[in-house]
Amino acid sequence: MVVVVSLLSAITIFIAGWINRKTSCYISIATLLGQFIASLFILHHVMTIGPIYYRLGGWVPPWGIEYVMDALNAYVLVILLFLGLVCVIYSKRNIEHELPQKVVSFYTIYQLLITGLCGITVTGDIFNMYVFIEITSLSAYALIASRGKIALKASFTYLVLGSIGACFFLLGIGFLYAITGSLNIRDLSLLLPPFYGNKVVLAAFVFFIVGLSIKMALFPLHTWLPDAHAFAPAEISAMLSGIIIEVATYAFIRVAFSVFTPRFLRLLPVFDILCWLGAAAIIIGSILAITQVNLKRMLAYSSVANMGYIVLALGLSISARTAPWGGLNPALMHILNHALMKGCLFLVAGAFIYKADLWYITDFQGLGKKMPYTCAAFVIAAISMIGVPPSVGFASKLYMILASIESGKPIFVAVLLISSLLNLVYFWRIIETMYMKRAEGENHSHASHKAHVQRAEVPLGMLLPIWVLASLCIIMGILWLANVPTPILNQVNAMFRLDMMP
Amino acid sequence: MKSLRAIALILIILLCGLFIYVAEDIPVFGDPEAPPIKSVKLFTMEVDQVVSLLDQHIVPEKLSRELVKRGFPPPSHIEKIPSIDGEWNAFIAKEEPPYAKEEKYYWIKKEGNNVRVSRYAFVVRWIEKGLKETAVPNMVTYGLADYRGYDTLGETTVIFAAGVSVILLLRRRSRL
Amino acid sequence: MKEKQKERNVVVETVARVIIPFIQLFALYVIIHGAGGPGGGFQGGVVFASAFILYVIAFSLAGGRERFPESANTIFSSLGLYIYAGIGLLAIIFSLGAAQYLNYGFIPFTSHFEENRALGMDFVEMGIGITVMAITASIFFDLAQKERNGKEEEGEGSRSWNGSSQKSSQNTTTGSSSSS
Amino acid sequence: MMIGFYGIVAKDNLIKKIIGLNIFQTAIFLYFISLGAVKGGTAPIVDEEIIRKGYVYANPLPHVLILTAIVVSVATTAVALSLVIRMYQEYGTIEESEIIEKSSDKGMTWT
Amino acid sequence: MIDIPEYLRPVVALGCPALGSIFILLFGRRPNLREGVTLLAGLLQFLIVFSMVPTVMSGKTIQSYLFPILPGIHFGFRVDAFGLMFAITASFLWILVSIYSIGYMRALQEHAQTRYYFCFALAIFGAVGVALSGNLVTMYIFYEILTVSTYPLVAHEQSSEALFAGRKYLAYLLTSGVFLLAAIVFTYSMAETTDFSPKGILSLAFSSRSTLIFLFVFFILGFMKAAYFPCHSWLPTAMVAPTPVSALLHAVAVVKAGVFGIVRTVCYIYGIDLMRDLGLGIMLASFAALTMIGASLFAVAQDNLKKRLAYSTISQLSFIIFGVALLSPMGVTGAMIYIPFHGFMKITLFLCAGAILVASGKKNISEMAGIGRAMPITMLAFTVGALGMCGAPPVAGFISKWFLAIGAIQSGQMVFLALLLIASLLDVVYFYPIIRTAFFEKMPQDEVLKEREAKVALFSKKTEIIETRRPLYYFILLPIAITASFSILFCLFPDLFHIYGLAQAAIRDLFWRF
Repeated sequence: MVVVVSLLSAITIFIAGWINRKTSCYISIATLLGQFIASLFILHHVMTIGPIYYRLGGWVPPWGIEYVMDALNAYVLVILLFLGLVCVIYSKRNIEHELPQKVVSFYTIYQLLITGLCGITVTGDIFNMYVFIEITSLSAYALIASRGKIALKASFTYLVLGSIGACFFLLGIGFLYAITGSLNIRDLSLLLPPFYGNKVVLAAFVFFIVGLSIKMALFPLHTWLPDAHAFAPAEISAMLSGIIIEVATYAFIRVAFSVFTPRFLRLLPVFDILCWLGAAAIIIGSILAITQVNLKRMLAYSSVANMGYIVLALGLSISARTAPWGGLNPALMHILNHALMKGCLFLVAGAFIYKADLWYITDFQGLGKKMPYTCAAFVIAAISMIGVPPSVGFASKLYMILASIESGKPIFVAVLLISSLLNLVYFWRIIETMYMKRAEGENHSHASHKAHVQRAEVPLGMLLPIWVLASLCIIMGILWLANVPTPILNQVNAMFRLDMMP
Repeated sequence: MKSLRAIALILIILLCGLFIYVAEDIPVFGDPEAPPIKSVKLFTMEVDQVVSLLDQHIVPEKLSRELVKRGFPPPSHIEKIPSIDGEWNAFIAKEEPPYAKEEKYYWIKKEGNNVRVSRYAFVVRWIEKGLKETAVPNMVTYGLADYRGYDTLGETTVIFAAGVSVILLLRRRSRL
Repeated sequence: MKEKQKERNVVVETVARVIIPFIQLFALYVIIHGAGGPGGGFQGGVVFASAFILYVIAFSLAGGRERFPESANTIFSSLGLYIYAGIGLLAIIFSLGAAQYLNYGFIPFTSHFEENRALGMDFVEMGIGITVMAITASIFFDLAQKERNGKEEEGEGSRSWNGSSQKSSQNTTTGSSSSS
Repeated sequence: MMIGFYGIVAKDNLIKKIIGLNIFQTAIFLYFISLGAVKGGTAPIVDEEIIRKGYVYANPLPHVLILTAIVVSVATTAVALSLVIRMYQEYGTIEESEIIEKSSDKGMTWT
Repeated sequence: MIDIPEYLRPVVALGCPALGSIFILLFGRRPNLREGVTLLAGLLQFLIVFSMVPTVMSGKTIQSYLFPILPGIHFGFRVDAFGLMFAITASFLWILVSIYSIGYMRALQEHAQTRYYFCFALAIFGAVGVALSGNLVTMYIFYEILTVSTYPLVAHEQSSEALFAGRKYLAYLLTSGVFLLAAIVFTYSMAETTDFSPKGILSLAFSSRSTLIFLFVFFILGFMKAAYFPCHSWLPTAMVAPTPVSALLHAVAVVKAGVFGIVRTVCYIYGIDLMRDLGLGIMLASFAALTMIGASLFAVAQDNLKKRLAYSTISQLSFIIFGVALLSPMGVTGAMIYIPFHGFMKITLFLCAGAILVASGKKNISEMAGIGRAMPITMLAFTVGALGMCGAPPVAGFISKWFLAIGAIQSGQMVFLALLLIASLLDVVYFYPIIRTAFFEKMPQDEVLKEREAKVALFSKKTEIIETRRPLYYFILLPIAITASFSILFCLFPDLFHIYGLAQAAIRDLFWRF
């Protein structure tokens, strides 16, 4: 049942690979749909019955590899497949427009990407996780570079940094293996406790942290991110920012909380450092975003800032323990929220490029009339980035603030609030340009409604995903406030013994 | 460039320092007792009546309690390792058709006046039973393709991905 | 064909013509023998691909292309993965879902469970071999093609071959006929 | 390993960066293999009289892992090389700094 | 509609503008339908809100909690007398303002009217939500909705000036929103709840005096919508908006929401006693007094009519804050009833200003010589409003100021009484010139000529009385007349719409021991 998920995609790749170009897109859409539904089932199963263990090749761990599906996996898996589905629907038109003669290989690699992500998510074996991280990164490099020109440079930077990160990860695995002689995550978490304080284990932890921080573009190591985000095709930017770094974050959580238990983390000041890094990422990311003139670059920096949010929430997660906002809740919430918001924003940016090849913020004058629906979606997403209720951004902001108050670090409250103001600055600039500013030609009298502006809206195939995401930004926000999905998160926390006192 | 060089050097020095720091805890090169090859130590418990129970191949209550407390499966029965005194193998029950219903899992050794309980590295099973279980003499092969078959699938996928990426990047006017 | 015609190196061509079939045979041997002794899918695949590379170096890229056309390349590369994943699925199918993915033991090649495993592994190795071979070859071809468009490029070992000469690529059918 | 790392960070030439990367990875592979080594161990291929002679086998697991890892690194290298080739076509150089300045004066003000 | 179960009524009441806004979007292409929807929604909302009066009058509160947000915090509504008062005012004035804006927008042929009506409905949604919400978090949500939805209204003109105004508006208000959020969160972490209760939820038990005072400052900063000194400057800048918007902003929705929030904080979060203990009342009162005087002085200096009205609003608002800060039953009563009264009077004034702008295209007071003869009804209404502002009988302002004065006496600080009187005097000072110019000044010759040209330009038919020339103008005159007459009626029968009764009920809750 679990294997269905990552296997389906693995099979589809090849079909998509050498059936002729038209069908490939539909095949991948169909697969992703299937996977998405399957993942929903998994989530339900996990929530109702309990975690799933699947032994590949029928070998009992630790002798063989196994899948472990608990609440955390299932949750991330659902997000991942959902955004993947949305993006692939979107890419139908966009890819035919951007790289016409590469369609099939594009979808092939796209499916490979999804496979890798699913693999990272479901696997219960740390080396297997490494392999899948590599699959993901490889396909990501290729996809980023697929637009040629400066994207190549960006992709190369990403490749070098990413490989270093992966190497560190591998080294960490090596250290752990040298100490425990095991690779299975659950097994490691059982075997490690006697070795806490062992230097090799500490070093391994450091290597894991650094390697994954590169992958998830944590602040001082974020240098690859802006270019890569800015020059990839739109849906790839959305995937990158919405999913790939999020899944890296998932791996981070998995390593930090499953391999090394919170007990170990409490021995080290690591998570306080994480808090500060996160805060720095938030502030600096936002400020850099304000300085950008290129929309996608700005969004990229803002996702640096958002990774800062997530990391900050992670850092708070072991100290805040009260029911709805304690533990990992804010981090996991923001993983989903950021996926929704940033996915929507990047898709919209892609729509602008698709329609009018607009890159600069200054070119957007009067877009609000030309592409009303797209811009409306943009406004919704931007508002929820700023964190105006009742949007997703508000929910996570509120929870993080509560968490940081409870863990007795009110300085981060200030950071969060300031950052929301910075978001306001750099998003409102755009909205204003889109709606309020007049294009140069028309004069200030009420010309704009007399001079009938012709609509130049993007095709439905691209509009639909954008709107699905945009509306989810609000709906999920209300759901979060209504505490609908929190049982999942609470189960995660219970799993990691970050148990809460309600 | 200069600045980059400087940064690189600093990083390298840091890494070197880390390795030197680590070096003393890494198992010795080629040590046949090292965790990856032989077994990883779990805990020690003092010899009271444990040894006698072990000698009678009875699972001591204390032992299984300790194990369960640490989240490990309790042993199903104990065997004395022939020809060595003061060493026992503890077996655990497992459901893994069609193989043996139980698996050699713990390695109990008497050291002075306390007993060292440790978990066999899983390679041990590969080495000892691999041929019987897979009828393939080459350990690396059956390790690669059977015990960790999924890794291998993943890696095949990796190289496939590389190929397609190269096609995507370099090939013009192709069917793909 | 802009670049200068290098004179054909007789030694290289003859040696290549002789050696290529053996390389390929050896590659097959490595793949099959992977179960018994040192060897396996990857090694075999790479060796096999090296046969093509040698061919291209010795003769011409165009010749190599028509020895191993793109379509075949694609099909092979996916075929290998198909075999692998398919074997994995077969396990589930034959055991009616009782067994897990990649549990070769349940595929009734023979009566013995372990034998099944061994065979399954061999097939898998073969799949790996095919994929690796095809992919390596195609990567090489692509990298090489770019270079033939007049770009010199460091770091890539295969810089020294001459432009395509029809005659050589015609009378080398004996060369790699045994490969197919 | 240090050399490789230095290469990655400090070198200007992209190909040299790639070489540095490979060195880096290879160092890690070596480390893994060294984990697998056993004093007086033989190649991990089951054979009766080896057992009778009382030899021990080298640890096969790191070999398995490293086979995988090697393939991964090969794949990475391939992609990196193809990237470099494309960049060479675009800019006619593979020196990073030159690429950067060319891309900036190539009218891509939006970078 | 009457048989809606009570606990659902707030939801339905909020549903009206929400649905209305959606329909407005849908019917964007067909103006009549669009505006019909607006009116209909307004009417429904008013009726529903009004239907809640009897229950509340009988002293109990309608509570409807939808779902929990955090432990101890539900997303829900709690309709008590005070909130209901504000809700009635808002929903009733919404109807009038939308009637008015039909005339106004069409007369000036404004652009993007759909967006206008849409945002208008949303703003009302926010305002009524603020009025009915049962705890700080819910209130905060609606508060932010209000802020964001009014931005397009302020920047409606889309001139660079309007954009600047909008930016300023947004900057001020969202910053304050941040403070508010911080304050709310701290309150929650102290008191474990944020539900409004007549006795207040905070107490010295939770933390030290200094903390509470600090928190109070945060709250006050958070309700920057109330436009007190020195955070007032967004308000006059926002005057570039079309007149109905300024009317909405200054009379009904935004500033009132701010003041409302302050009252809520003072009475329902801190509670009268705590305020007394902390001595915050004096602080707030002096603060408000400063604003009253200062704003009036500013107002005298303004020549642009709307700007002057804006400053007058600032000073009047701080009358309300002042009244609450007195912490005496009468003072609070005065403050509470001043919210609707000031709403009606100020909206009259703004609508008049708008009417003048529409009819004669004049913005500055100095140009308005003799306008009173040109537009008698409008200027009459204006006079009524102005009198009300100055607190002269028989207009509603009188009552509230009366109560305020008594409250000041009750609280026993004669200084405040003096301040109050000075402020009212200043009101006279800055309103009198307008009226004098309008009625008793001969319009100079060239002025007449320009007037003619204007008329010719406007209606191609020169006449004396320009305000009834076009049927469209009746849309404008009607609301003006209504509001003016109401602001007189309120003085004669304060219990109209049960306003006074509601205030009494609220007071009974607050000062239950009296």
